[in-house]
Order: sequence, then structure tokens, then C-alpha cells
Amino acid sequence: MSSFVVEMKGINKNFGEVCAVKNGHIQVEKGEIHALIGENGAGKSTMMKLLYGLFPHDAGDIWVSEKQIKNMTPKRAIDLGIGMVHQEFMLVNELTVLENILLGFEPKKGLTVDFATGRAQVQQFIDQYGLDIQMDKRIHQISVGEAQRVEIIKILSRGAEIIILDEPTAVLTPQEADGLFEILKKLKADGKSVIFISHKLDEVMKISDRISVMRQGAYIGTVQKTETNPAQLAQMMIGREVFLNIKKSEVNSGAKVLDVQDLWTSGEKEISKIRGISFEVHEGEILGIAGIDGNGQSELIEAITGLRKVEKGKVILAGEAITNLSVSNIRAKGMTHIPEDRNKRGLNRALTIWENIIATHIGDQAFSKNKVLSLQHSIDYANELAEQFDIRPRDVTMPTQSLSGGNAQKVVVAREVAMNGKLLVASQPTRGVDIGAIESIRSILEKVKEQGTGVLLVSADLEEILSLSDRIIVMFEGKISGTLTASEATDTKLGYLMMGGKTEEAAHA
Amino acid sequence: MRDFGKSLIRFALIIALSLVIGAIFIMIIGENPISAYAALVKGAFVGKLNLGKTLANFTPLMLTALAFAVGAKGGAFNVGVEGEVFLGGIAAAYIGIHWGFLPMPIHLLACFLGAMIVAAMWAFIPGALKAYYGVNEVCSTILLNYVAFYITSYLVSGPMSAGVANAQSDPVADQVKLYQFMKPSSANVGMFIAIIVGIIAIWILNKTTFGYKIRTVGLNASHAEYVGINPKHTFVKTMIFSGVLGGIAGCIEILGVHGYFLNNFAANIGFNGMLAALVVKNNLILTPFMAFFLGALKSGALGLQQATSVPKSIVDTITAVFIIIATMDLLFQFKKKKQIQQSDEPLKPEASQEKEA
Amino acid sequence: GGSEPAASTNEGGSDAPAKTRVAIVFSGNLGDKSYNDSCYAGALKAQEEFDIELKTLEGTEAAEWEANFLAVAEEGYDLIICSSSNFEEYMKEHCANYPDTKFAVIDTTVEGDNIVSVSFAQNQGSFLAGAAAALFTKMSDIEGVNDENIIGWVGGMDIPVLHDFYTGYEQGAKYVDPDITILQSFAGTWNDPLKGKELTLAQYQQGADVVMNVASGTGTGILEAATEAGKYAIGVDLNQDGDQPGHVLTSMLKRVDSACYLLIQSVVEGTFEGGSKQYLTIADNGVSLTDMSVMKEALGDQFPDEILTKIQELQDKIVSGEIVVENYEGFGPNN
Amino acid sequence: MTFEKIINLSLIYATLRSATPIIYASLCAAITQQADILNIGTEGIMLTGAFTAVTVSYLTGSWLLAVIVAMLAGLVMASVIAVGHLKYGAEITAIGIGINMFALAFTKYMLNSLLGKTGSFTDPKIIGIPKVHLAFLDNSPALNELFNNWAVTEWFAFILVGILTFVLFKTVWGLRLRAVGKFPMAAQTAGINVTAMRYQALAISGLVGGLAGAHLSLGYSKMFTENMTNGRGFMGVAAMFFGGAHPVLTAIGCLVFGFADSIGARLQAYGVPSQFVLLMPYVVTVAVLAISMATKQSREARKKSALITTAPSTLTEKRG
Ligand SMILES: Nc1ncnc2c1ncn2[C@@H]1O[C@H](COP(=O)(O)OP(=O)(O)OP(=O)(O)O)[C@@H](O)[C@H]1O
Ligand SMILES: Nc1ncnc2c1ncn2[C@@H]1O[C@H](COP(=O)(O)OP(=O)(O)OP(=O)(O)O)[C@@H](O)[C@H]1O
Ligand SMILES: [Mg+2]
Ligand SMILES: [Mg+2]
Repeated sequence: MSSFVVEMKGINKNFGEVCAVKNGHIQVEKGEIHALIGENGAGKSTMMKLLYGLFPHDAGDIWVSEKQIKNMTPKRAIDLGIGMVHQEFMLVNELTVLENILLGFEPKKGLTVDFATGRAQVQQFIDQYGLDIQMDKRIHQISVGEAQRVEIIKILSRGAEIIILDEPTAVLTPQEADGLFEILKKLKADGKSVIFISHKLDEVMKISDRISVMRQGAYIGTVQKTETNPAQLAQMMIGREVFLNIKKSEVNSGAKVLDVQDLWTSGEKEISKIRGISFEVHEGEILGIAGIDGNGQSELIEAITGLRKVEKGKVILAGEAITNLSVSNIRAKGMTHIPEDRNKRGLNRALTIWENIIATHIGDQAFSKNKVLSLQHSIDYANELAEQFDIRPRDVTMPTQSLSGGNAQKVVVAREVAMNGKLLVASQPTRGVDIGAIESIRSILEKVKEQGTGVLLVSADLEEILSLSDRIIVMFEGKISGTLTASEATDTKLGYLMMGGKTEEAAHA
Repeated sequence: MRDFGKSLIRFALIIALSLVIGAIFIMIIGENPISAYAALVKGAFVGKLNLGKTLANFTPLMLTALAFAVGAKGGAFNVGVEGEVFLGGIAAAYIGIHWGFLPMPIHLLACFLGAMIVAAMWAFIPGALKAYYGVNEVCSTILLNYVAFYITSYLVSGPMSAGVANAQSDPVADQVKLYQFMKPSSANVGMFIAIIVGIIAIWILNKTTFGYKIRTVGLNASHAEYVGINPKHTFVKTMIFSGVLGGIAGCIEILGVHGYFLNNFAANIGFNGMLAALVVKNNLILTPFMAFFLGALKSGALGLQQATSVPKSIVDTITAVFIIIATMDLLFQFKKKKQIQQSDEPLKPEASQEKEA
Repeated sequence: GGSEPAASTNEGGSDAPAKTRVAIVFSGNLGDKSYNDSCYAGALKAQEEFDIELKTLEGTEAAEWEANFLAVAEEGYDLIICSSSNFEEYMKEHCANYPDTKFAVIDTTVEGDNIVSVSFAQNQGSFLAGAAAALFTKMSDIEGVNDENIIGWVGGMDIPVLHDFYTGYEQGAKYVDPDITILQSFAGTWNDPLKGKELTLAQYQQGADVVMNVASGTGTGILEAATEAGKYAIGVDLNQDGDQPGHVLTSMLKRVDSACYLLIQSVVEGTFEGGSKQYLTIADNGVSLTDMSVMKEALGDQFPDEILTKIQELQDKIVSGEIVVENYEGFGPNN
Repeated sequence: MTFEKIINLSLIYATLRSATPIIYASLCAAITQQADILNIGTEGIMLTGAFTAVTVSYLTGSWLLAVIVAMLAGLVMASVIAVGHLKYGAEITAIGIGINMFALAFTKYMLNSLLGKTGSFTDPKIIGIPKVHLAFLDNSPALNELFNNWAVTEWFAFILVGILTFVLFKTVWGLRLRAVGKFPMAAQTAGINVTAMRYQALAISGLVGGLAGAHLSLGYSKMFTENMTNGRGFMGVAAMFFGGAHPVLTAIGCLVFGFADSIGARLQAYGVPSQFVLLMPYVVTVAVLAISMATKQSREARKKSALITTAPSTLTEKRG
């Protein structure tokens, strides 16, 4: 018997050889916001997926509202009032927002979906919680923040009483995150229970009532928010102390390494079309690009790195024009690139670590003699990088899909940084990775800069932008809405510019 | 090694199940299943003629199966191997007939090169249509197979006709005919060429930068693009690679088996190759074995028809049942089932449903 | 040559005189309602009369043809009948290796001491069919016959032997009416009756009222089109007059059945003459038209008897040599 | 060669007539494709349906019963695919090809053992699917030629295109099916039983495939022949890809093919080499597809271009 809305005891789950959760516990009280934290791969998502019935667990008991539940399925979970916003959004791109929300719980009019009734129901939740969404857009037309709101409305409209949010803030701006917290507070006020997974300790401290920590699949402990501090949490998570705020080194900027002149390029959405952008990056400098996701940052990076056609304007890398050259050509001239989406772009998940590491080297003599891959050299090289960048586990013949997010990201970072290019484009380099990995990736970027490489950093995480960049440009609707130096930049100024305000006004903000 | 043993046992069980189902059919028509199956085995393996038939069946199947599998590795579902075989064949026939002035080794090489080039050009069409315009290659290759068939059909009943009762070309020069080593069957040294080509193809895919590019693009094209591999070029090259293998298959059939271009000679060669590759889910190493199995099944089926009064339709039905059962991977997957039961012991013994993660 | 004891190829031990063992290999399947079935019918008739052992092997692909052919050759049958020209190359290559086996081939000629080749003057039969069609299309008082002088012809695959058919058909039609229009189509397949039907309907649409079928399995659809469109067709190989009664004007018979029967008979009776070739013409009754009795019954009084007399007249002229029917290149008595 | 003998009203009906079996086949493939299952077994399902329809019609004299049983036979074949693929992990295309081989051989065997025929089966006792005679069209020669005497199943093919479009895009089931096809995990988290949806898609596909076969053997003709589908199932799959599994676009693909095919049937009669005429419909279909894809691509490129502003207001307004 238990008096918790959710209680999971002694949970074990293996995926083939991988042990994702061993002896997992969590106890959630009604009406609390319960944070679940842990490093990448600690098994947080797996615990929650087991609770949601996405796959069966190998051992342990699950109790929901004081009933032991066997054979949990998503359908069953939903009926029990569990709603989950997954780490990767469960939204069908080709369908509209409304269709996605109604999916599985469609109001019916005869055989057809009664969209009118559905729309009215959804509107109720929009009004109640002040969640702003556009119901008739398709998912690929909306921003990540909006997609998240869609996910929340989706589970609310299904009558969720127990709400699981798996890293909801990883993709949000601070303003959006604050908005989310407001919503969570309202939900809590309405008596709903929230399980909140995050890597960001300050958020956890801000919003949660109690905090459970997992490490390497195992339960470590649960603490009251009021009785703990971030340092202790980090220690519980990682097993050692961490230092997130790396000391920024002196700007030692040299020659222009990237010169973007009046760049125009196509966009997936109207507001993400790039319409005339100019800026420079110097050697030994980190230029940060801030902005709300979907304001053209992705398109800009693609245009610079050769992945998108430049429609007008010039891109010059270390004095050489690289406008519309092929990716391989641009890379050959010294461009390196950590892409924003490691699973889609950065890695070939089905291939091994070493195969991913050499992806940018297959043309090199050392790696392929007469177009025949040199296996030994490749593996040696990969092992070297794995050591240097602390990729765990240290087995480079593992497929990258079995790595945790942080380690997968380290593979990408290692490959790109080891190229020793003239410019490193780092797009959301720490998105969704744990603080241990964040720490190491940030210090790597800092080191790269110290070696005299120019770094172009795009991040939705303002704290990251502020702590790393020497200069910051802010993008809004495909243009630059302002440029700030590190010393003059603040959260609020950036936030204001991200909403489209002008620099002078920002100064007064 | 243990895995290999397991899959052998599984394969044996699949065969056993197919045999039982087949036996029911055979008994329904009042024949003795034991002697029928003896005839099947004899038809596939016993005697020079029968074994030779199996080998002769195996040769083109292995190449077309690899042609399909190579395409699949690069992300192409290439139904068009059949068309490549036809056009490769006609090119080999043309060169074999008309370029007799060349000395033998060069002439032979020319036949192969011609077949490879023409077939590659043919495969280029759907490849480029997909890469540059997004035209689905399943659609275009299904349609283009017919076009290839009619083109060759036109050539051998018109400009290249031998003027005999059938639509066929003149015979190719004797010097380029491939030696048949198991007469009277048409098994020929083309088989060794095919095996070598097959080994080279597998090696290219697994060991070279080109193969690396193909696999990368096939698994994740946008990753490929990002690391500087042009997915469009690579896709087209993959199709060309596939076409080359198809062309070689056509060339060997013409020079080794027929000695002239016979209208519609490749009917089903491409399709059965595709089947062989698909059954083993495009596993390059297993593909040739599956091709051999299908080749043996085919000649065994003929043997069954020849030696007993089991009608061909029953023989073909049994063959189809064999294939259907062979596709079912999880049939007789004892290992997996046991594991699930073990791990689920404390809880429910319900079958797993962890499909996609 | 004398009759070789069939037992020589059998396992010894049996006292009774062994049955003559005959195998027929087909390039295609039985049930085409034309060529292959005709051949099989002749063999069945022989089986009834002579108590022979009969084995038939079907095959749809070239690889199967050769394999089947070799299998029966290895088995040591007394007589192997190769039902079509598709076997020509295999016979050239392998027959010499089986001197004790007798081979026969239909529709083409293969040299060899143990081979008899049988061909047909299909051009002569088609001549009569063409003439009949040309006469019939003028009978515009018969229902379904228009006043345009257009006739049609639908073939299976576009291969040389079909052009031999067409050459005769065209000549016969033009003999009757030099200004006649003949529509020609190929289905590109031997076994797609629906394609045949579509092509035939298209020809009817374009004014033809009689269409000749030379399309094996595809032909079923040609005949069906005649019934559906209320028009007329001409059958081929076998007597197809009754397949769509009242809509099949006549059929051009190609007596593969009697050729097959005679071949078996020659082996049983020991008169098989290896190395010979036969070219069966109208005069030998190798090809002919049906008597149109089915059509006559269907049309009743409307049936134009003059067609029958005219056809008979033309047939006599061909036999006497007054009319020489042309062959397509590569066909004819000397090929 | 007279132009009006080639291009005339009868050409339109001929186009529809020769496209209809492929439309059915393509719908059979489209339903499963919406659930992301490539149904190469269409050909075999259709052939089984064709055989069953003729047999039942011959034995019972009822075309309606024949059509129903044919659909059930299609369902049985599709169930084999479904169980093999969904339960036993068979590669979908491999088992599809296996089903095609099975259907080809098994219908031939049944033709022989059940009906005692080889090759093909025609009999006056086979009752075909009736033709719809619209008496009020009799007086208008053009309309009469165009619309009169279509087989019931020819009309129904177009109705079915409408029905499926409705089912896929308006009904609850359709919404769920499309979600399953595009993102099964999302559907699963919405409490939808993904496997059950896939079974259902294959089942309906089997019913449609059986109907396709029934139309072929009782509507388009009145006979059964070995392998009478002759690649029409594959053409259906090609057409399905042509139309991106959307019933209407898919049907348009079939009509393009049917049109080129019918023109060919008329052209051939005038001495154009047969092979060129016969390959024309395939080339035309590929060409039409390529051109339409190319235009679509450039249209989309234009839509995304920064140099062309599609919705100027949103930008300027907000900036102001
Ligand atoms: N479907 C799966 N198949 C195989 N392994 C899996 C699967 N899902 C998770 N894993 C593995 O299980 C472990 C725990 O993964 P999980 O996703 O629960 O971690 P997490 O704590 O959510 O990490 P993150 O913070 O990166 O989201 C990891 O090693 C992961 O690679
Ligand atoms: N977008 C493009 N347009 C035109 N030509 C290109 C383009 N991209 C690459 N090329 C050229 O086409 C050729 C082949 O391209 P690919 O990128 O496959 O080069 P590769 O590395 O040499 O390939 P492989 O290893 O297969 O020989 C190269 O010479 C390359 O420079
Ligand atoms: Mg997670
Ligand atoms: Mg007339």
C-alpha cells in the first residue's frame, strides 16, 4: 500500500545487453512538482516510459493512485490520468496542431472527427492556462516552444492528473521557460502532480518541491528542495563536484576568419528566411548568436556551412570566398561544424563511434589509401580522440545509438574540434546534455578559442551565450536585431532584442 | 558461433515446416511425399546436369541479389535490376556479335564493359530522377523495366534479329562464349566471374571510401551531406553500381548460358534476385547463400515436375510456401522468446511489444 | 530406319515389350486454347490408340525450357517432341549427344539424323482467313458489320513467325479487295487476354468488324471482345468457333495435333525418318479454315454461303499453284 | 491515319476502362502505404480475388456473392502478409513477393483441380458484373457513348476513390492510420494500438485487392486466365507511388497510364512498331511524374526563397 499518486519500486529494465534501469524508485505525492534529475543516460526517460507503459519492465512494481498496475500500456496510462511530454516530441509533422492534439481521443460525429467540438475543447485549455497555439498550422510550421505548448495542451485535454515532462526546457528560451513554469504552478494549484525531468539545476531549484536523483540506472535518493542546494545535487548526480562557470579568457582576437556580407538565403518558414545579414568572426573570438529558435539561426548556419544555397551575398572564410561551394570544399578550407541536431545531422546512429569519427576524414591519405579505408589507423585515431575527449564507454566499435546523449555529443565535438579548422561553428553544442558533459564541452570551446580558432556559437541557452561569448549578435525574424559586447550584455537586454527590440531601446531596458 | 548454430537450427525448422505443408499438398493429389521430395533433392543436386542447373541458376541470381542489396545499402529500393539485366545482355550480345575483329581477351572484356556501361546508364535514369527531382525510384524502376524489355524486344525482332523463327539475335562469336564446364547443363565459368565480382562488390561496400559513402547516405542522408558527402551524387553512383552488377549478370547469361540474345530471357531473374536479397534483409554476406538456396529450389522444383506426376502448379505452390515461411524471421526464434519469459518472470509473461524506440 | 526396341533404354528385367515412351516439352503452359493444347490433343489421341507412356513438361522461362528438354533427353525417352521453335537452339546443341533418342520439332527446322522437323504453311491458312475477313466485312446487312472495308489482326508477341501469319492474311484480304484497310496490333505478350481485348476493342472502334487472333492465351480476350462489342473474330490453331458462339467467323486450323499424332505413330510403327522435314500445306490438310458451321447456325438465313464457296475456290487455286502465297522472310518450304 | 479515329469519345471510356483495374490495385497499395507498409503483394491478392470471383460466380450464378467472396479471399491473402510481417517479422516486400508467387501457382492449381481447366476458364455460366444502363442518356449520343454501359465496378472504382479519401482524411480511423504511418511512436503514446491499426490497414487492403481481382475477372472481362493480373498489381504499386498514396492523385496516375495505353492501342493499328507503342505508356508515366515532381520542387523552392516574399505583411507589420 502506498499513499502516493505514483510509486515505482525496484524497477529493472534491460534493452538487450544494456541495463537502462536497475532498482529504480520514485514516489510522487499528489499536488507536488517532483523533479527527476541525473546525467545523460541515467535512466530518467526510461523510468518514465515504463510508467507510461511504452514498454514492459523486467521487474518491480508500479502503483498509480494506490492501485498496483500490471500490464501498463499507454492507453491504460492515459485512462489512469497520466500524461507525458516526451523528450522527443510525439507530434506528427504532417498533421495539423489540432489533429495532433485530438489524436487518439477524437470527438466523433458519426464516423468523422468532430473538429468543431474538438476545437472548442482545446480552446478551453488555451484560455484556462494561457497557452498560445495556432491550431491550424502543421507541426513543421511551428516553433519548438509552440510545439511544447501543443504537447502540454494535448495531455491536459486528455484529462491528465499526473503530468510527466521530460526535459521540457532544453529547447526553450528563458522567457519561454518562465512561461512554462507559470503553467506548472497553475497545474499544481489545480491539484495536478508533475514529474519534471531536467538537467538545469537552477530550474530544478526554482520550480520543484522534491527532487529525486538517478545515476547510472540506479536510484540515488530524494531530497526536499528546501533542504538542498545545486552543489549537493550535482554531487549526487555525478559523484563529484562540478564547475559550470568556466573562467572566460581574455579576448585575443586576430584577423577576420569569417566574413558574412549581406547574406540572403531561403527559409523553412517565413520568419526564418535570412534577409541580408552581415557580421564577422575573428580569430580567437567566440561570437554568440542568440535568438528565439526558428528566427533563422538554423538557416544562417546552413548557408555558411554549405548546406543551404546562398541566394545573395557572400561568405568569406579566411579571405577565400566559400559562397555556395560544396560542403566538402568548404570543410577542406577549414570550416568545422557541430550541428544543432546530433541525431539527425551530427551522427550516423547505426554506425560505430570510429566510423562516425572518421566521417570527415575519408578523403585523407592517412585514412584511406587509394580509396581503401585504413581500418587500423581509423580505430587508433578514434581511440585517441575517445581518450582525449573522455567518450564513455571507451569502446569505439560501439554503435553511437547506444551512447547516452552527452557522450554522443562528445563524439561530434571530438570529430569537429580535432579537425583543427579555422572556424568552428557550434550550434546548440550542449542541448540536452548533462552538466558533466556541459562542463567539458564548454571548456573545450574555450580551449579552441584560446588556440586562435574563431568560434561561431549559436545557442538558445542564454546562460551559455553569456558565459562563453566575447560578442553577441541577436537574431530576430531573419535579421540581426542587435549586437552587444560581452560586458554590456545582460539577460534582459538579450531577451528584449530577441523579441525584436532595437539596441538603443535595449540599452534602456 | 553459437548464433550461427542457432540460425542453422532455425533454418532447418523452417525447411521442416515447409516440407510438412508441402507434403500435405502432395498427399492431397495422391502422390507419395517422400519420393516427391527425393525427386526435389535429386533435381537440385544429384548428377552433373542437376547440380549444373542449380549452379547456372545461382549465378545470375547472386548478381541480381547483390545488385539489389547494394542499392538498398545506399537507400535505393531498386526494382529495376531486371531492366539492367536485359540491357546489359543486349549490349554484350551486340559487341559479342559484331566486334569479332578484336582479339579474344579484349573482345571478352569489351562485352563485359559494354554490358556494364549500358546497364549503368540505364540505372542512372531512375537514380538521377530520384536524386534531383525526388521521383520515387520504386515507381520509376517498375515502369522502366517494361521499357527495357520492349527496347530489347524491338532490337531482336528488328535490327538485331537472327531471322529465325524466334525473336533472338545472331550468336555471339565463339571466342567470347564462356566455357560450360558441366555439360549438358549450362553452368559456365561465368559463375566464377560472378563470385569474384560478388566478393569485390562486398569488399567495395565494406572496405572502401566509396562503400562508406554508400552506407552513410543509405543510413542517414542528411548526416552524409553535413560531413561533406554529396548524397545526391552518391545515390546516383549507388544506382550505377547496382546497374553495373545487373549488367554483368546479363552479360554472363548471354555469353555463358545462351550464346545469343533471346527475347525476354531475363524474365524474373531480377525479381528473384530482389527476393533473395530481401529475405535476408539485404545482408550482403547472406545474400549469395540465399541466392544459392533459391537457385537450388528452382532446379529442384523442375526435377520434381520432371520425375513425378506432381503438376507444376503444385510444385510452384510448395516453392512459394517455402519462401513465405523463410521470410518469417521470428518464427522459431526460441532464444528470444525464452529470454522474454525469463526476464518477465516476476511480472507478466505477455509477449513484448517493444517495436520502435 | 527400323524400329529400335524401346527397351534398350529401359532398365532390363521386364519380359513384356516396353511401352514407347514419349515426352513433349512445351514453351509455355498448357491451357492456351491454341497451339500447346492442340499439340497435346494429338498426343492424347495417340496415347489412346497406341498405349504409349506420355510425359509433358511445361515451362514459362528459357531456363526452364532448356532444363526440361535436357531432363527428358537424359531420361532416354524414345521420342521427344519439342513443341515450338523455342527449342531450336537447344536441339542444335544437344540432339547429337543422344543418338538413340528420336526428336521432333514443330514450327521450325533443325538438321540432324535423329530429328524430324515439321512446319506449317500458316501463311496459306492465313490467306484464307484474310480472304474470309475481307469478304465478311462487306456484308453490312449482318448485324455488327459496318460499311467500311476495314479488318483487323491482333498478334501476341512481335516475333517473326507471326509476321508469316500476317503476310498471308494481308495477301488474302487484298486478293479479295485491293483497297481494304488492315489494322495490325501486337499485345506484346502471349498470356494477357485483357490486353488482347483492349487492342481488339480499339480496332473495332476504328472501324474493323472482323479481327483475327494470333495470340495464344492473349487470344481469349480477343474473342471475348468480339462478343462484347457485337463484332466478329477469327480463331487460330484450334477450332475456336464455339468459344464465343456466333462471334467467331471461322478459325484457321493449324493441325499441330495431327502432326503430333503422326509423329508418335511413326515411332510406334517404326517409320520414323530421322533427318526428314515436313512442310504441311493446305494441300496436306496441315492448315485450313473451319467449316463455319457454328457461325452458320448463329446467323441462320443471313449467313452468306457465298463465302464458303469463294473460300473453297481460293483454296483450290492455292493447291493448284494458281495462287502463290508469299512467306515472311525466313519461312516457307525451303527454310 | 485519321486523327478522329484515334482521338475520340471512345478513347475516354477506353482510358477509364483500362485504368480501372489499376486504380483498384493502387488503392489496395495506398491504404497500407498510409500505414507505412509497402504492399507488393497487391498482385497476388488481386489474382486470388480474380480466381475466386470467377469460381463463385460460376458455381452460384451470383455476381454479388462472387464479389463478396473474392474480397474475403483477398482478405485471407492479406492476413497471411499481416501475420507474417507484423507477428513474425517477415520483410514486407519479401513476403509480398512470396504471396504473389503463391497466388500465381495456387490459382493455377485450383483452376485445374477445382474447375478441371488448364490455362483459362470461360463459361456462359459465369455471371459477370452487370453494366449500368442509364436510359436517360440514350438520346444524347455523346453522353451515351461516354457514360453508358459501364460495369458497376467501373463506377464504383471512382466512388471508392472518394470513399477512401474521405476515410483517410476525415474519419477518426483515417487520422489514426496516418499518424501510425508517419510516426508510430506518436500514435502509440496517444494510446493507439499501432499493431492493430496495421492489421486493419492490411485487412482493408486485402478486401480492396480482392475487389480489384473481381473486377478484373467479372467486370473487365468474364473469364479467368492464369496470371491474368499480368503486372497490373505492380502497376498499381507504381501508381500509388506516383500519387504519394493519396487516393485521388494515385487514381490520376492510373489515368495517365491508361490514357497513354489507349492511345497506343489505337496508334498501333497504323504500323508504328509495336514495341514503341507498347513502351510508350510507361515512358509517358515516368515523364509526367518527373515533370510534376520537378515543378513541385521549384514551386517549393520559390516558396522558401528569401528573395521572394510570400507574406510580406507579417514581417513589416511586426517590425514597424
Ligand atoms: N530503446 C532503447 N534501446 C536500447 N537502449 C536504450 C533504449 N532506450 C534507452 N536506452 C539506453 O538506456 C540508458 C538510459 O537511457 P535514458 O534515455 O533513460 O536516459 P536519460 O536519463 O533519459 O538520459 P538523457 O538525459 O540523455 O535523456 C541509456 O544508456 C540508453 O542508451
Ligand atoms: N554539387 C556539385 N555540382 C557539381 N559537381 C560536384 C558537386 N559536388 C561534387 N562535385 C564534383 O563531382 C565529383 C564527384 O563528387 P563526389 O562528392 O562524390 O566526389 P569524390 O569524393 O571524388 O567521390 P568518389 O570517392 O566516389 O570518387 C567530384 O569531382 C566533385 O568535385
Ligand atoms: Mg532522457
Ligand atoms: Mg465493314
